[in-house]
Formats: sequence, structure tokens, C-alpha cells
Amino acid sequence: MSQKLSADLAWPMLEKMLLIRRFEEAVLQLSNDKQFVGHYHLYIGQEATGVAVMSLLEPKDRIATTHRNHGHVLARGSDPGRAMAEILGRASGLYGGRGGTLHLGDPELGFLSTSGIVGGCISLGVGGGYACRQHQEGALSAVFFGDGALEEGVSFEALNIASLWRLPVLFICENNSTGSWAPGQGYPTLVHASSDLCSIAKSVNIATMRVDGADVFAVHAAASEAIALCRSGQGPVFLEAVTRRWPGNNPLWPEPVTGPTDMRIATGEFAPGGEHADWLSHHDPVLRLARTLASHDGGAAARIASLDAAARQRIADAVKFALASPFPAAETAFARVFA
Amino acid sequence: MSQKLSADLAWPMLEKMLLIRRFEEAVLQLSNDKQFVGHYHLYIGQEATGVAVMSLLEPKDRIATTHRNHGHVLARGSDPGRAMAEILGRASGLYGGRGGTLHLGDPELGFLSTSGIVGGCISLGVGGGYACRQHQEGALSAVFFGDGALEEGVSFEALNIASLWRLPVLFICENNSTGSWAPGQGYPTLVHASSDLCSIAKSVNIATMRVDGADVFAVHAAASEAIALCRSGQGPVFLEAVTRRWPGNNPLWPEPVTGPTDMRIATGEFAPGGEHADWLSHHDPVLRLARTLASHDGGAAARIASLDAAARQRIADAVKFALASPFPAAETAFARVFA
Amino acid sequence: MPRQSYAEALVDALYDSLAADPRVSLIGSYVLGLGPQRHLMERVRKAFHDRIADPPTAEAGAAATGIGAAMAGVRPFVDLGTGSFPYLAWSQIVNEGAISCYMSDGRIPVPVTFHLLHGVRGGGAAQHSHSPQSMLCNAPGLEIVAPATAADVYGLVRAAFQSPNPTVVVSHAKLLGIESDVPAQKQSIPIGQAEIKRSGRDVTIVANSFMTQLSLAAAAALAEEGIEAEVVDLRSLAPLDETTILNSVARTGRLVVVDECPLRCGIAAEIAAVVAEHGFGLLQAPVVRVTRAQVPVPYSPPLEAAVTPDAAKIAAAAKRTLGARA
Amino acid sequence: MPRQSYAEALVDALYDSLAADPRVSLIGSYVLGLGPQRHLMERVRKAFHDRIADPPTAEAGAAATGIGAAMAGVRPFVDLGTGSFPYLAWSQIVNEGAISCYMSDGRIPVPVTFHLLHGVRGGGAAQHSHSPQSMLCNAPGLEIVAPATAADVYGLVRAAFQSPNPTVVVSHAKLLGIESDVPAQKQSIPIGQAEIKRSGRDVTIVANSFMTQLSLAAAAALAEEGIEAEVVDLRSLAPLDETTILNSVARTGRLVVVDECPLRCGIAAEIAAVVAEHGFGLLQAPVVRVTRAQVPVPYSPPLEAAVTPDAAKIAAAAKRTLGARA
Ligand SMILES: Cc1ncc(C[n+]2csc(CCOP(=O)(O)OP(=O)(O)O)c2C)c(N)n1
Ligand SMILES: Cc1ncc(C[n+]2csc(CCOP(=O)(O)OP(=O)(O)O)c2C)c(N)n1
Ligand SMILES: [Mg+2]
Ligand SMILES: [Mg+2]
Repeated sequence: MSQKLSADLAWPMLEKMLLIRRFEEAVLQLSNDKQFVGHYHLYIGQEATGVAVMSLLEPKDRIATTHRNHGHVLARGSDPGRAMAEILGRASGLYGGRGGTLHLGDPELGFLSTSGIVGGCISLGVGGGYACRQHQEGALSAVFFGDGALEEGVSFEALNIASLWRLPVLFICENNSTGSWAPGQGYPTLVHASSDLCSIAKSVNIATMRVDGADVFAVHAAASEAIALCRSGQGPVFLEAVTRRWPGNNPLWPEPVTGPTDMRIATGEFAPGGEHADWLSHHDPVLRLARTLASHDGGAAARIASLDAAARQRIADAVKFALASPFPAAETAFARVFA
Repeated sequence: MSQKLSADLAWPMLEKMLLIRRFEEAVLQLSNDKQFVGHYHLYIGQEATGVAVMSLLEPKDRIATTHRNHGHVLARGSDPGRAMAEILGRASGLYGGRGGTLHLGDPELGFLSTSGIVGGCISLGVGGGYACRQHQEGALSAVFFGDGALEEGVSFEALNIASLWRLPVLFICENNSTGSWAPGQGYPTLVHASSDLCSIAKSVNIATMRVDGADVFAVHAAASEAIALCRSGQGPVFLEAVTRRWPGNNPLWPEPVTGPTDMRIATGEFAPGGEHADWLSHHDPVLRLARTLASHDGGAAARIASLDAAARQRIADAVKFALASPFPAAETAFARVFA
Repeated sequence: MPRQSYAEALVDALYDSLAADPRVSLIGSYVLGLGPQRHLMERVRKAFHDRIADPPTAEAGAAATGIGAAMAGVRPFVDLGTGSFPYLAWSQIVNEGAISCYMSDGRIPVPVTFHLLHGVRGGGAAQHSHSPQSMLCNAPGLEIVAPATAADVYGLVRAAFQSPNPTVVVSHAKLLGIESDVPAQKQSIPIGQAEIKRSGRDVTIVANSFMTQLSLAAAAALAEEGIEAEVVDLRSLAPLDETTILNSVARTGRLVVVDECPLRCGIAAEIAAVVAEHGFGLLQAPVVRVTRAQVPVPYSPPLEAAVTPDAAKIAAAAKRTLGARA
Repeated sequence: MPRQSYAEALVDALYDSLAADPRVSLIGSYVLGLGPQRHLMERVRKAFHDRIADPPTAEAGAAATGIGAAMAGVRPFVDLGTGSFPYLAWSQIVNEGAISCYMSDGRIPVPVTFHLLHGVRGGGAAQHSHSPQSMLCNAPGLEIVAPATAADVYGLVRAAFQSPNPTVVVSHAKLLGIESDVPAQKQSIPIGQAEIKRSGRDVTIVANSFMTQLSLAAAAALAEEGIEAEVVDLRSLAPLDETTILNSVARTGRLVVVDECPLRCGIAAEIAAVVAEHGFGLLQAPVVRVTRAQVPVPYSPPLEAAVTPDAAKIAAAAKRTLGARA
């Protein structure tokens, strides 16, 4: 770890990853409690990617994300209370409750409008890169999307345009489809004849990298290299972060199959059992980072526990804030179609 | 040549290629004579590809083509008179004058509806392959399209679907964009960051081949290999036929810059001059085939001349037939929206 | 009379169509979306697995595959998913599939069937609550059906598979669980015929899809107040059954048009225009349109309700046409 | 008064917009299509080559690049080409660009401008003769303008660039070469205001784009027969200027609506519906729609003419409304 990433960077990342994990666990609970309707998508299992990449971005950079956006918004620094309020459709939400879970975003932090249309965010993100090149010296557009987005033709068009025009775009493909998936259980998220998603970007002459998305150090190292390349004006870079799909995301509707994450697994105080022991032991990025930190530092266990307690508290407060927020007034529904 | 392709096959191909060449020269003349309105696209310079591939197809096979379809329809065996009548919008046209130059086709010969929308034909052609697999033992779908079609995302989607489902589709990419092209003169037909169009097909695990599209023997050899692969159930094959764009196709509207093709160039009786001498000497597939035949056979010159005379006569008759055909009656315009 | 949910009847129609014709196949089988009824499709998947394939998330490619296959003589069904996903296949649907028969002088018909789940469904927000059928009505060459009951979705889906033309079947997400009477022997229903779902002499309410269910609820409420509303269920949006609409307006002299598409250039506008052109003399009061407001669909429940038609808004509109009695 | 062709004024508007605002750039510069005026764009290409780029043949990608860039605060213009090519970018235009401002509670406006060449142009056949604007009117969140004169295209294109909203400018291919008066100082024109291009007391003809030119020709012919037609040029299709329409019908009592989109759910339907709803008492005769027939556009000249509106058809429709005087 030391060469790759110092502890002073690792701990803040663990803090963010824990915040996201506890947020998503709370979202799942609120859905099962019927506090909001409609389909939703959790970032559990991918925290390392969003947190590592965001930790390297600058305020001037632009961000585009997808239906699986909760982690990106929190990693970038949005207020968990306003994010949760948006998911509950409340007036104090990031978008006054108009967008909901599929569309979380925060323009002050550089987010473009978040598209729930698969492939949508890649091409919008290329537009972000176009704007950066035209008006924001040295800025780049970071585009987070799933492997499934590469099934959509517009994504190919967008890769081609970004490459042709050498736009400063960092494409982050979060390939979470390497886990078990059975037909009928949910979306086929990798119905792709390609056995190498990077080869698609390569076919339009984009530089590519592939990294273990559960290893925050690996993501951080690759992303800093990619970002340097982007800022140098070389054009776009394609980074594939491969993760093992969290089992709770396999059903069409998320299920708390691994229960609330028990951080004692990381410190060895508790051994996971059952069918998901393997995922918890090897593929959970939060536990993995905590485990690494613990292995290098005797006092880590206590620090992890207190970080986790703080994260739980922040999320509890966020949920309280969101639930206490009023719904928007019906008559406001007709306003702001136009700016 | 002998190993590659016997003379008994070469002569019929020359005959077809000449027929196409004289047809296209007549179309250009009719447009300049204001016998039809609207934009159109000539197959001059690509005759070897269409003729060689079509010579290997079976009656049960399906065909999809584009705005540059005249050569494909004639190579497959459609009546030049009805094809010309369609271009002139006459009732005796292949589609009663309803389609016109962008949409020539002939369902009895296996053509799907011809799309003038770039990229349209690739995805429709994949549907042809889907139908072949479902209902036509051993049949395949041959899809002719330009390099520009690979700029459209739907083409990528279609390649992926054909590969995933191992559909019997022969993708023939007629890359005619290697010639001189200057902005403002016409469509940028290769605004592509890719420097290797085959790599796009490879990225979705499709077998690919690249061949000199001006060399009818080379196209024939590659196509027969590709077709055998397709029929064997291995799935789709991608064949890139590279040609040097005919200079008359560089302006936005075709121009007869090389004049009516003088077959004596092939037999050495006449030496081309002017700025297009290079294209005529090295990149014209019709002259190139004739030259090869002449170099192997002393009596070739006379045979070429008589084939050419016959082709000119057939086209003259086709033009006469088309010009003599009535326009469809206005009241028929409202019929057949539905079958 | 036996009863079935809309979803059960839709699945029966797919099953029977696959069983009846070997040329039929399904490109996409998540026809029932994310709702509780989705498991009903398992029966079809098992019985016809060799004729069912789920495509990549590539709506344009999937639609074109179905269209091209139909041009080549088979009869594919393409499930487009949510009502906004056809936008990704728009060129294929309106500018390839819809025009082929006409452009080929009738030589290349396109017997493909599309299906989508349209409408405001609760939490779908701006991108997953669409009703694209009004836009599709502006594309010559498409047959479009919007059933409201189990019997109708069965009959119209069977008809869609039998039709030589490209047919778009739109199912409202909120209809899937709604039960209604079905005949012992469910039958194919001709495309292009509206049905009077409730008779009444005071005002004509023209609706389609889920709006027909809301209109029937509104009519029941109006009846309590002594107002007899006639509910004309279009069932088919293209071709449009102008006769049934005009005959009803001839009886009532008043017209409320209900549709969930946004107001401008929507189906409600078309119905109002047909009557303003061909039934002008029949009208005793202004036409009233009840549609989705001309705004994107918001996520928050109270906002979503505010922009969407409901039975109360329909009943109020009917009363307005009566209040305006000259 | 000086005169200019529509194409010259459009090019002037692009030039002046680029000169006025460094945030403006062009994605696609073949704005004038394949016609003889296309060389007029050279002047713009030369002066602003660093802010002009021609994208690949990838309409969805190009449109989304413009939309995303606009979300990030610049002001791109995206030329979509022929009227049917936006269908390849439909999801981007109607379900990304159009909804962002509303869905973000006003926090992410999308100041992008789209342009396309619409309409039956002679030999375009079924795939290259489209007028997509009626479908676009059904998508909340878009501003849509359809100018008919040099002064209007200049003013509305300038306004489109200045607008914080996604604006679609549709130019009819047949308008490019048509000359009309322009003020010495061409001005920006507010989006959403119709203009009475000719006054008359007998019948109101509502039109837009090239149909306005045909309607003016029809009005001139009618005048010879003593019929005074008022021609209302919508200029903007969204937002729609209902007031100007209703005020004109209040004066004439008769309405002909002319539009080149296909009949069903078209702009003509919307205008007819607006009047049937809000101007019912003003009408003395049935509304008449003159639109493209509900068929794909055929290639052959006599067939093309048969399915397309012209001055004679418009004049005949106006007489029908008068013949039907109650
Ligand atoms: C155009 C479109 N088609 C289909 C869907 C339905 N859908 C929602 S999420 C999803 C899977 C996306 O997979 P991926 O991009 O890998 O993201 P993941 O959910 O795996 O993070 C699909 C198909 C959609 N939202 N948009
Ligand atoms: C969707 C779409 N966009 C743009 C066009 C305009 N267009 C017609 S031909 C052409 C160039 C196509 O290039 P290519 O596919 O290489 O075919 P080629 O003309 O070179 O044979 C373009 C862009 C179109 N017909 N369809
Ligand atoms: Mg995935
Ligand atoms: Mg080309």
C-alpha cells in the first residue's frame, strides 16, 4: 500500500466509502418501508471506484452519471440529507423532489443532468468535455457508466466523437457484470458479444486501462494516470473498473442479502458465513480497504469502528432530515419547464 | 489469375461490371438533363465488389443495401429498364416510381427495403439474417454499406446482435473513402477516429477480412471464403472492400469528370491523360479486370469491345423504355400505406 | 363470465400467437416490466425458449432486427420496454418499418409487432413515464392499439400478429394488474374499431388505454349526480374509428377527450380536430381536453398527481361541457 | 426595403450569433443542405473555423454532445441535417435536452439550438421529406420555431441562441431561395409570437414555415375573387400564440389550418383543438385542415404533388369554409 497510496489518503477514502455504504443500506430500508415508490439502484460493491476517482477530480471538472448515481453524488460531496430527501421526493431534495433516485445530481459540484437512459450519460458527458475544452482551461469531464451502456449505439458514437476531437473526457466503465446473473432475475447487464470492453474504445483509438474495481488503491493509481493524460490534452481515456456484482443487486429489486455491513469482518473480529461469505471476504471494497488498513496498523480496528459510527450517525440524521421535509406543493408542478 | 478465378467466371463478371458502368453513366446524363430531381449516388469505382459478391450468392439469400444501390440491384439481376424507370419516377419502375434512386430494390431477388438512412441497412440486414436462421436452411443475409455507416451507433448495435446470436450475415463494408476528399466538397464520408474499421467488428468478436475492392479476383476469393464461413453457422463475417473513390463522386453532386469510360484504355489502344489518369490506370475496377483479361488473351480486345457494345445497347434500350414509361396516376398516391 | 388481469390476457395472447404460427418469435421477453405480474411470462419462456431471445440494451438494433426479419417474411414481436425506449429506435420504427410497404408499392410489407409499457406509473419521473403513441400517430404506416381491458389486449395482440403491417401495442403500466371480464373463448379483435364501453346521452367521453378505466370511474361518479356519460374507448389509435366518435357526439352534443399524452399535438387534439371538422354541427358546447399537462413528469408523488389525468378531473370536465349548455 | 433570401438571412444570423457570443459554436455546418445556396456558409466557416466542427454521421452523439455542452454552460448549435435525421437523436432531444431544466428544478437549463431542413423538397421520397415538428410539439420543454421569411429566420435564430432553453429551428428546404423584405437593421424576434402576414375579414388561414408562403399565394388568388383571407403565420410552434389565433377567428368566424406535417396529431390538429376548446363560440363554420396526406412521401413527382399542400388546395379549403356559412 505505502508506495501506492499513503494512509493519510486511505482513511478519508474509507470514510467516504462507509458513508456511501450506510446511505445505500438506508435507502434499501426506506424502499422496503414504502417510503418511496419506483425502481432504484444501489452502489454497494462499487464504492472504491467512485470514491477513488472523485478524490482526484478538481472543482472545475464536470461529471456525468447514471441510474446508479447515489455513490457518485456522495463521493463528490453532496449533502446526504438533501440526497435522501430527493429520493423521498421531498421539497428539500437536491432537485426539489422532481428527479428522484434515478436522477440525483448537484450542478454546483459539476454534475450534468443525470440520465436514467442507458447510454445517455456517456454522450452527455462527451458534451461536458466539449464545454471544458472550449471554456475551462485544463478541466475534464468524468463520465461514470455501467458495462451495459456499451450495448447502446450512442455510446459508440460518443466515444468516436470524443476521440476525433481529442476531448478531455475520462470514461469510467463500472463493469459490475462479472458476478452471477441468471435470466429472469433481473436485467441482463452484459448481453454483449465483446469479451473485452476496452477493445471497443481501442477500435476508435482511445487509450484504455483495466483495473480491479474493488481495490481502491488500484483504482486511485490508474485514475491519476488517466486524469493526467486527459489534462495533458491527449484526448479521452477509457478506464474499466471491474467489480463482482453485490449479490443484493442480482434480484430485479435490491435485497439486503448480506445484511447491514459488519465492519468487524475487516478486523477479523467476526467471520462471515453463508452463501455470500465469499463476496464479503474478497469482493466487498469497503471491507477490503478496511482489512488492508487494519493489517498495517494495530489501532485501526478502533478507528474503523469510530468512522463507521460517525457514518451511521450522519446517515441517521440524513434520513431524519429527509423524512421531516415536506413534499413540494402541487401547484409548483407546472413551473420551470423553461428557464 | 488462373488459380484465383477462371476466365469463364471472369468474363461474365466483366459483362455485369460494364452493364453497371454504362447504367451509371446514363443516370448521370439523365440527371444533368433534368430528367429526374433529387440527390443520387453512383456505383462507379465499386463495381468489382457488388459483382463478385453477388456472383457467389444463392437465390434464397437476402440482400440489404444503401443509397448507393444501383450496382447491387443490377449485379443481382434486376431489369435495367425497370431500375432506370424507378429512378425517373415512372409507373413501370421497380417500385412504381415511389422509391426512386435512393431506394432501388427487388424483393423477388431477395432485397429487403433499401434504406437511404446511413446505418439503416446494416441493422435491417441483421434482421434478414435473423429470418434466414429461423426459416431458410443455409441462407444468409448479405449487407452492403459504406464506411460512413460505421459512424452510426445502430450499426454497432447490429454487429453486436449478429455476433451474439451467431446470425448468418455477411457484412460488406465498401470503404470508398480512401480517395481525396476536401471539406465543403461533399459528405465527410470517413469522419472516424478509427484507423481500422475491421477492429470495430473485431471488438464484438466478428471474424473480419480486408480486401482490395478494385480487384474483382481478390473480392471473389475473400467473399467465397466468408460466405462458406457464414453458411457453416459460425455466425457473421465482416468483409472490408477498400476502393479509391471515383473522382466524379467527390463533388457533392456527381460530375462526369472522367468522361464515358473508354475501354481502349484497358487494351492499351488509348492512354488516359489529365488529372484523373492515375485513377483510370490503377483504381478503375472495370478497366483493371479488362486489362487482366487482355494480358492473358490476345483476342480479348475484340471480345471486350463487343461486350461493351452490348452493354451500351442494353442501357440505351433501358433508357428508352424508362423515358417512354408513363408517370403513375396522381390518385394512386393514397393507396398501399398498409398491406 | 370469467375474469382475468390485463397481464394474464396479454401473456395468453403471446402464448397463443406463438403456438398458432411458427413464424412468430419474441425479441425481448420482459413484456410485463418490473411489476409483480412479471413472473407470468415464465410460462411462455419455458414453452417457446427456442423462439425467444433477449437482445442487448440496444433498442434501435433490436427494433431493426425485427423490422428486417419481418421484411424477410417472418413475424417477430419486439418488446421495446418502457414507453420512452422507442425513442432510441425512432428512426427504425417511423422511417424504416412504417414506410416500407408504401415505398415498395406494396411489395415489402412489414408484419412486425412492437410492445411497450407507457404512462405515468408512480416514481417513473421524467424519463420513464412516457406515452409515445401521439407522436407515433403522426407517422403514416403504423397501426397503433391502446387496449384498456383483458379481452381487448388479448384480441388486439392476436390481431397485431395476424396483421401484415407494423403494429405498435401500447400497454399502460397501471393496467397490468387490473381485472376485467373475458369471454370463455377469447377472440381476435379487428384493429381500427372503437367500442362504447358505457352508454349515456348527456356527454361523450373519448378515451383509450388506462384513461378508459378512469373515464368509466368518472362516468359512474357522474351517474350518481344524474349525468349520463357515454364512454367511447378508441382501442385503436391508428387507424382511427371516426364514425363511432361522430355518432356518439351526434347523440350527446358534448365531447370530453381524455388522453395521457402531453396536450400539444396529442391524440386529444386529433379527436377534437376530427369533430371540429366533421362534427361541427353536432356540438352544443366547446370540446374539453383532459390530458397530461404540457410538462415533463415529476418524480414527487403530489407533483406527479398534479400533472396527470384522474377520474375527478374527467368528471369536472364533463360537467363543464354541460354547464356551457347554450 | 432591402431584400434577402431566407438562406442569406439564416447565414447572417449564424454569423452574428458567433460574433456576439464566444460561448457559441457550431456542431455541423451543412446548414443549407445540398442546394445552390450552400456555398453561403463558406463565409461563416472561414471567419469562425475554430468554433465550427463537422461531426461524424452520428446524429445521436452529435445532439447529445451539444446538449451536454449546453448543460455545462456553453451555447452550441447542432445542425441535424435533413428533417428525418433527428429521429436518430430522438431520445437525446426529447428525453434529455427537453427535460433537464424541469427535472433539475430549474438548476440545469439547456441553451442548445438545433436546426434541420424539413419538408417535401422534390425527390426526397419517403425517408428525406419529413417535417418532425408536430412530434416535437408533443415533447414538453422544447421551444420550436418555423420561420417563413428572411426577417423571421434571422430574428428567431438570434433569439434561439439567446434563449436559455433548447430550441429547435426548422427551415423548409423550399424556403432557402425565397427572397423577402428585411429591415435595414435585422432584429432578434421574441419566441412565441405569431404574426398576421396579411389581414382579411372573411376567413383565417393559420400556417407556418413554407406553408405561410403558400397561404399568402392562396390569399392573393382568393382576393381576386373578392374573398379577403387573413394569414396568421405562427412563426413559433412552441410556445404557441393562442391569443393571436383566437383574435383572428373572432374577426373572421372561419378557420383553415395549413401545415405540412401528416394529418394525425399534427400542428393543424392542435390549432383546430385550441379553437374548438377556447373559440367554439367564434366559429361560424367547420374548421378545415390542409395538411400532408397521412401517407409516406412518394418519390414520383405527380404522386409527391398529390400528397402535399399547395396554394390551390388552400384556396379551395377557404372557399369550403365560406360555402358552409350557416
Ligand atoms: C435505453 C434504456 N434501455 C433499457 C433501460 C432499462 N435498464 C435500466 S438499468 C439497466 C441495466 C444497465 O446495466 P449497466 O449499464 O451495466 O448498469 P448497472 O445497472 O449494471 O450498474 C437497464 C437495461 C434503460 N434505463 N434505458
Ligand atoms: C442518418 C443519416 N445521416 C446523414 C445522411 C446524409 N448522407 C447521405 S450519404 C452520406 C455519406 C455516407 O457515406 P458512406 O456510408 O461511406 O457511403 P458512400 O456514400 O461513401 O458510399 C451521408 C452522410 C443520411 N442519409 N442519413
Ligand atoms: Mg452493469
Ligand atoms: Mg464511403
